Amino acid sequence: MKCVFKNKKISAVISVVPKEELRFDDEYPNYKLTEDKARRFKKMMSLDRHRIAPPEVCSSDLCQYGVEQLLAEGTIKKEEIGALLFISQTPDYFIPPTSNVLHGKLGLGLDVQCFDINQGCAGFPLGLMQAFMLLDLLPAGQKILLLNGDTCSKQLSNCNRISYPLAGDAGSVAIVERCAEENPIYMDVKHDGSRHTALMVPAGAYRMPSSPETMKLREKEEGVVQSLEHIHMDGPAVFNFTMSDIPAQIEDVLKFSGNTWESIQHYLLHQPNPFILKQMTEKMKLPPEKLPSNVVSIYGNCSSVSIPLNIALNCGDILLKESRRVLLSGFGTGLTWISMVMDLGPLQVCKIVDYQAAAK
Amino acid sequence: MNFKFRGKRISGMAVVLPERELSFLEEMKNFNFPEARSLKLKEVMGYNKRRVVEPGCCVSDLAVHGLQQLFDRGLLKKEEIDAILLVTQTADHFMPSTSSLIQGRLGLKQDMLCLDLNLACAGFVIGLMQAFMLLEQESVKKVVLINGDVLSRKASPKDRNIYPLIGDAVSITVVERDASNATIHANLHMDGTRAETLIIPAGGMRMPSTPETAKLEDVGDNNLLAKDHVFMDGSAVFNFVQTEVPPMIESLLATAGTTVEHIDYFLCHQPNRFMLQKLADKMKIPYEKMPNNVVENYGNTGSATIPMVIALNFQERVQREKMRVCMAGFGGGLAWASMLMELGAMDFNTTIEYKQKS
Amino acid sequence: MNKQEFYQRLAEILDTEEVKPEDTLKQLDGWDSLAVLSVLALADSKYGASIKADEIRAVVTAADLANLVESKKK
Amino acid sequence: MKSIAEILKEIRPEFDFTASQDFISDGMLDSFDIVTLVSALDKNFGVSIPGTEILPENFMSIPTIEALLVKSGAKL
Repeated sequence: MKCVFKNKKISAVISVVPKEELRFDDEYPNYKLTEDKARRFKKMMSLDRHRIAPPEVCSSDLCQYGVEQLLAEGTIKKEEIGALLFISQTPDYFIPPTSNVLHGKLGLGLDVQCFDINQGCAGFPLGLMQAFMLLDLLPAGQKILLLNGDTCSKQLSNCNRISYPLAGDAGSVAIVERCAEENPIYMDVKHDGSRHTALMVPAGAYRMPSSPETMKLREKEEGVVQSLEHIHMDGPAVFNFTMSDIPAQIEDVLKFSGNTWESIQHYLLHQPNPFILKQMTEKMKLPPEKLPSNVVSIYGNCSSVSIPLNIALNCGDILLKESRRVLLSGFGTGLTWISMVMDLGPLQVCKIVDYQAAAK
Repeated sequence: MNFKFRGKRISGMAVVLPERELSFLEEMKNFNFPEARSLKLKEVMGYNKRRVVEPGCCVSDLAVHGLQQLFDRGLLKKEEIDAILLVTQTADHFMPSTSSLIQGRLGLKQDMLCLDLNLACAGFVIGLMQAFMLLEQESVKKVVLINGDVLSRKASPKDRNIYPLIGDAVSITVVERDASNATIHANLHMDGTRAETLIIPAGGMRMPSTPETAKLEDVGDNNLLAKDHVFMDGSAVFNFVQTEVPPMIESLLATAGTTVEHIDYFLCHQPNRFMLQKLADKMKIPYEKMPNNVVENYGNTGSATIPMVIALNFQERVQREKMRVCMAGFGGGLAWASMLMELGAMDFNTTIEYKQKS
Repeated sequence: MNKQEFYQRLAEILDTEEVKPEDTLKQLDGWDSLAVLSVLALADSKYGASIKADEIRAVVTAADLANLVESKKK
Repeated sequence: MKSIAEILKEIRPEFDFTASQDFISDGMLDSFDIVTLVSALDKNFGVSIPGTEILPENFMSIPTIEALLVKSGAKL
């Protein structure tokens, strides 16, 4: 589904990561890997370190911290907030929506709209789409807080030698607002639920409620330990999806937006792992410096927060000063894939901060 | 916050009901509740019959069945659907989104939007607003809004405050552009400081489900609930509705420059008969203009109640002619929203039964 | 397709000296889901072959795999 | 027209409402009973007790119920 939005912009992006950094070199004994295999895996995935939230910290806490930072720094005032969007697959509760809980904790006004949207790795572009649409309904001057957050580590066993070292927890807050410049933004959204088994959490909600049985850990293959409440990934299916559907969509959006492969300055993609990103870069014949693939090695695969992290990590300094033509692409569970072309920046804030638990 | 929309219409509606019906009076016997008191509650609150799913049945099952029926009967075409909006608090999975599952099971096109929104009893009005927003996009011509929950599955059978009241259902609403440029007015409010008024404490990331969260605890009045069950502070909800809803509707009417007399019907969320009659009294709306009979037939079915009021009371009429209605949803979040629009003449309005294959 | 070269590349992925056509993949120490991913990437980038998840799961020997890649080669 | 005491007796015949100063904390009226009571009072006294007044503290004793009825326009 193609969309065009005008007179909208992102004015700030802040990402929040748990403070504690785990290093693969320290962790690999947990996975019962031989040194040889660990070395091979580390090389293949460029593994180094990642951030995992403590058990009591939820994705909403990371997002809340981000909003509080933006409020404290004066980037946005409470009374300017017209809506709060929370995009996640790791909500605090089934009921109530986490956006409402955050609305209460942040002390926002009764006119502020809250939305909880269930989306994974495509959640940043999807959240932007929702924000752009909502902006047309809001009075002039009102801005939208787009919160993306996931703590996928809570849906993985820390003995899963393949998924756990690649996982990361993070939250982000983007401020989305209207602007005088036309600044057209082009977007394409696609879904294919017939391939949903490629990436899913089988149990824990209503299809298969949590029970002692669904919590039981099983070994899928050597060193890949998981329960039915954990994220299940069909690696080959995800690989094929990523290598075929995403490049095709990117090419399509380039055409739709009147751009060429060359006219885009940065390809800021979701960051599942460096291995597949390098394959995609090759496939699309892009120079590696135009398509960063370094987020996972530093923060892990942070679901929908990987694009905000990518933006800050690789273009933060530039985007604080000037505008860049970028392509954003998020893809994953659903299956869902969303790509968009926009001129991003100059941003008021573009950074990654460590989460500090509030004093009790 | 006030909103205005133009050139949008509801072109069709379907309500999907699970076949299984339970009787309030029978159920209250299991609570050792005196029959005389049950009979009074039946009279005052309207508690009588409700529909619930069989174990294991999900929102997607009801939705897929309903949509398939609409395809089979030629009321809706697969390839026309540009977006599926699913408003639910009882999703199939944490991942993927249930709207994607529905798309996949029905073999809908890839080139569309699937969106899961977690909203409670204000979810029909907010879902319509979302559909209207999407229809502003040139590529979107037809949006299918699905509202529904299978919340009976999270009600403690030992909690007489909730268990005998909850119904399960799904509604399907087709929303599209309309040549008439009539204005639709809406307003919406949220108060997250009262988010815990309606809550399932465990099962999300804040308190993951464990054998411990499945244990029943006494919460007073001999009601036993586990942390995995839905808890409702009934008095707080009642007071919230009585305090916030009348001013919201009055403000909506004022914004639209109209009055109670000029509205054909007030179609409200259906928690129980008593609450709705108190609202009607407060706003001086005659009871016959504010139907309250969904609970006695189906139970409180969350965000699907407004489509159910329409199907139950105006199924024929809404296909034949236009009605000027004020809709109002209110509940968990807390969230309360209202909308003033013309309903009808719809291309279809139908009620579908869902028989679960065992 | 040069099969010998393919087996050599497969050996590199599996971190072993040599892979023989008759070798059963599941019995090779390095044959895990990461190796499968590497093979898919190899097939895609070096041979232009797009292999489906089900197809690679059905493969038994190294020779089967080589044949599969060859049959999917553009 | 029935008295408040008579209506209370009809709702929970097992209790002696004259012996209690606080029907709520003495466990004589739960939330279900309060709605049943309001409905009966409305009919009996020809008023509609406003929804916003349906708070436990207004149903603690016969005097508080009387006060509520007067506030709602009833002539006692």
